[in-house]
Amino acid sequence: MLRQSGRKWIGLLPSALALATSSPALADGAAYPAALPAEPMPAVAHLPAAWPKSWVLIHDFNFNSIVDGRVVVVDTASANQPLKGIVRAAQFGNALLSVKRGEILTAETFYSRLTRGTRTDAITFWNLTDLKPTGEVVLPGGKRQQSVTYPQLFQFTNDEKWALVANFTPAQSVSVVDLDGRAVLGEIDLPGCSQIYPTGTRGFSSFCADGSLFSVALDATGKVARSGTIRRVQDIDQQALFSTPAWVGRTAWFVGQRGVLQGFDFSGDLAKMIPGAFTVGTAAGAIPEWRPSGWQVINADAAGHLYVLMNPAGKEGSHKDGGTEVWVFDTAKKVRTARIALKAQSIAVAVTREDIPHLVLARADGVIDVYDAVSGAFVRSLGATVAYNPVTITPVP
Amino acid sequence: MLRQSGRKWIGLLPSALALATSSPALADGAAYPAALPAEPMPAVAHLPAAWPKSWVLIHDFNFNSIVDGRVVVVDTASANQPLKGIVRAAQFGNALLSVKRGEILTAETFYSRLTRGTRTDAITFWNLTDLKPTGEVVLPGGKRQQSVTYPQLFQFTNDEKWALVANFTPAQSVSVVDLDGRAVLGEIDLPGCSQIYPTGTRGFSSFCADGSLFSVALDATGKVARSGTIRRVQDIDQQALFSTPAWVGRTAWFVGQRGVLQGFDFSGDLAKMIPGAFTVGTAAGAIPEWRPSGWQVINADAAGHLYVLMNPAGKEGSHKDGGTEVWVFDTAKKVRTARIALKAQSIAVAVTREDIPHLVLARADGVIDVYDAVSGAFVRSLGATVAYNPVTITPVP
Amino acid sequence: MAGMDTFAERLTRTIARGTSRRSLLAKLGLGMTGAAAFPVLPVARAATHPEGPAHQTVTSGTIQDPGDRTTCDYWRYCAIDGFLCTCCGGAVNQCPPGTEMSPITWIGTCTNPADNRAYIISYNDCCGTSSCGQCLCNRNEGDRPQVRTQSNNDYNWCLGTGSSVYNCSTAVIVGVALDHPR
Amino acid sequence: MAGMDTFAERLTRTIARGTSRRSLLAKLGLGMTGAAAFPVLPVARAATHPEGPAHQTVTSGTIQDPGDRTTCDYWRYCAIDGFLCTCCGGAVNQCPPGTEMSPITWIGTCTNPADNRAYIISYNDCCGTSSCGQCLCNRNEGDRPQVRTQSNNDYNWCLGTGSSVYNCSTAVIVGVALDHPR
Repeated sequence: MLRQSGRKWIGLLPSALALATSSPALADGAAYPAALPAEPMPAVAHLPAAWPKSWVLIHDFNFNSIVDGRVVVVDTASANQPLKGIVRAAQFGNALLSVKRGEILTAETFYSRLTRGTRTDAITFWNLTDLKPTGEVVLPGGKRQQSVTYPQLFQFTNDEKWALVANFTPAQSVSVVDLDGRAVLGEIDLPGCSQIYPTGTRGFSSFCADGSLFSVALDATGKVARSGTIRRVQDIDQQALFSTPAWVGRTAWFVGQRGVLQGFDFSGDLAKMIPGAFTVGTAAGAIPEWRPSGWQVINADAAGHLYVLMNPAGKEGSHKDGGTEVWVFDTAKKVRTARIALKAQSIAVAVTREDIPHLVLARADGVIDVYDAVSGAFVRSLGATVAYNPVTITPVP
Repeated sequence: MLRQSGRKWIGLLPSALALATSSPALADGAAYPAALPAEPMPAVAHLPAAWPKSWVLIHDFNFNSIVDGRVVVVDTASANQPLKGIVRAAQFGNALLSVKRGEILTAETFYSRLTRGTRTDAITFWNLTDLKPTGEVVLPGGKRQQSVTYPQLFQFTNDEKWALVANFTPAQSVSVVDLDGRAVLGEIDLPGCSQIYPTGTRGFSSFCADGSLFSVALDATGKVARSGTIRRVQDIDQQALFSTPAWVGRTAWFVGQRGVLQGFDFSGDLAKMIPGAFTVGTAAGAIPEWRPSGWQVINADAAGHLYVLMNPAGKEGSHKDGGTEVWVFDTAKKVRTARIALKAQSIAVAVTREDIPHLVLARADGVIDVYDAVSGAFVRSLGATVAYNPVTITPVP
Repeated sequence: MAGMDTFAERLTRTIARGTSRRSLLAKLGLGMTGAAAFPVLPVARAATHPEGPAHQTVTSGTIQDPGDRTTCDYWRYCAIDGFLCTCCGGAVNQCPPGTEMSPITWIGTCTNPADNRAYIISYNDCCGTSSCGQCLCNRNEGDRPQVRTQSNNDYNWCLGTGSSVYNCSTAVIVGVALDHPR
Repeated sequence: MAGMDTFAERLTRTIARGTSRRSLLAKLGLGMTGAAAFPVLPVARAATHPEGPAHQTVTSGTIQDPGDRTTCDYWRYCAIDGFLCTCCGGAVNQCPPGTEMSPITWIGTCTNPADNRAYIISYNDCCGTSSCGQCLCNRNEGDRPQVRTQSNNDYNWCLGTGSSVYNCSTAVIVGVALDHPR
């Protein structure tokens, strides 16, 4: 019924074979006497052992398939090939970058049938040079906290030999994990307190619902050696501190929803509040007022300047909308030193550790923009080419 | 340092409690003397035992997270709430709808760590009324064929008591599964042949790479009872048949890449070619010519008319671009009876079994459009509100 | 006050429903904790599919509950964060088929513009099916950082359910906080 | 002919690399089978993120291999189907870090507009990491239905790899089919 060629096809593309057996001729005269060479395979790109300072990790929350969250390795200096690789961060996963360990760690949740079945929480270790997994530690109890990405749900302590994992069932606790021993050492109950700020040699602090800050020092086996509380470190009703701070060494600078800037010293066994809070101040052009706004709303450069995403339409409920300017602060002089106008509303800010530092901004539309951190000049846009929903940015230290 | 309210917050939202203890008054005079009533919970929507004929299953391939593919239940008669529910179809999954069984079946692949680890292939059973899983059959060997969604990779036979699953490693075979017994009966080797067309009482046919059609009749234990081959049923070079046909009872109508229409009778133990192929014909307005194009490119209504997606820029390589018109054919008279102009290039076409049948078109931009199948008049658009990447459409039979 | 009675009554019933949850709450010393859904960010108000037409209107059918339940501006959504179940096979107060409604959740207070009452809204998540992907919405009136558990909408509240996989969020009236808040 | 020799030599080496694959091929009676990647559909040529600027140009640096490797129009992509590895941390002929290149794949024939030669292109998939999501591209010159296995690009060719999860597709030159096909 149908036309039938009758030709046997075995092996290669018949058309290629047919062509190959006809008489070849030089292409376009003598312009290209030699053909392009065959290329080696298999071939998989590797990353440098020491990642350039222009590189950052960007967390891609992937709203449309949260089970398939990921972290992407991005070269902010590359306008045309910024995406260097993808590491899995499944189901509200968290990630840590350790140059010292030469690896990325992810804390994730899996179900045996994607959305149902047996739940497994685990930490996975990924090599920085090939982004391949080298092992895992299973976290018992199915209690790992799942939230929109907060860095403080998965943190190092004990000189990056241990990791701390936040749990929420909604009972709150922190699991202590020996990374090299691939073992869970124990669990610290944390009723009424949330998130993890590494503190001292071996320990952490957490903010509590009564406005206090609770610190725990751990012994060599991961048990509580000492603890302490500072009362009234924040007014959650009127001036709640954004959870994610800007780190300057072991000092963390927090910004409040109405613009207070407050430092905490986490270098000792127990956290200390740094005297001399100040505010982001005011400026013209706001309706009704400038307030910090975004997801990763504050960050710091190597010199300790603070960069805060600011929104001119500040009001109750505006604190996650994102900012149209970055304001820069000198924490020693307690003054604003610059205002940087952004090309578009942005929700996360970070500063690279390059010799000439750059601001990296994640926009609500997924675009990543790069600015000169000193002059504030726009440098380049990476486009929306690295992540579906970029929410946090971690520069190579 | 910070302002501190000092107020204890225990339990409910403090603001709500504070408000609730103040003196209430009638709202806006007597306009609304009673408040809106409290609503029951927990509350989960159920679906009718008999799904309306305006409903279809749409396969969402979810390119951006293929591991998280799904099938969506869609009411094409609802302009504002067409999405009725979502069923998992993970990692190049396939789905089957059975009104007789009262369930959807999915054939899927899972990894123990989402993207890595131990692979499990399984068939899962989902109730039509609550879309909850009732069980599964694990498919051994990790060989389930993964492709962009083709209905012919997962099919019923034996009066919907068995399912057939295509395997590809790239060795080709078909697994025979007893659905009620929740057991794999066996595996039929299928070297050089692909996809599954249910045939006779208990069996299937497949097209083979030499242009033939191979049929297998199975015995009551799932073993080969009888087989046969029809040679030269298609010219794969010049007039390859699109894999997915339009079913009219046990007759399947295929369209070729250059427009031939060829029927096969799959009602007997061995398939038969139906004499009298004809073509979609030609029409003005094409550069260079009209050809069938799309993903689910041909379908049929209850009366047996064929609907073919046609592209006016037909040429080698254009066969998946989608169509701008639907051409309608009467297979008895072998004539084109209508041309329906579409609002937008569409890649999948289906026809509902409503008293007044509707054409359902999936567009490349994810929008679902609905037309009157008889008049060709545009009826409504559902917008891009049901799936990320709709690729196939299955009407309620 | 009738509204408040209803709310208190429902709260009691809600807590009574889950034994394991009750013990958790006892441990926390809280009557009701947590957060509705999660997501965030200004993308929330953008269409997930910018190429296609937006969702068409879904209303209550009563003028005392005004507004389009497929849009982020609907009054009950004043503190929601996630995909709106109205667009996902459920309703403003119902989970889609195949999902399980989270037994406990975050409670917000939103003012109904029609009757000017402040209602207690429970933002129960629907769990066990992957991201709905339709009508992402985030509003943060009264939202506070995670330290105040019951006032933060970044948590995945698919807890106490068979699966913690998040599908969409509801906005259920559980009572009246105040008959005339303004 | 030199090009054809190279291709034949590579083909032999490629087949020799994998024992299990070899036995599969023997079973099939085929020298090399399969399909590059998969995806499909006209969305392929649309930006995955319509809101943002498109990818910026990536070129070979040699005028004998012209075109932007981040666009679907690049000459080597005449029969590709999937996310372009050039946009995913890899290159036109390299998989991204963390993935594994599929050991066997579909071979297409594309004409280089600069030197007017028809090259044999191997569309090896990169596997073990989820969908890259960047630069989705589908072209179907020479594509045939799945019945002709080695001429169909709808298969997921992440076979013989540790994981069948698909990330992106390469387009590797393995030889010359014809020096002057026109």
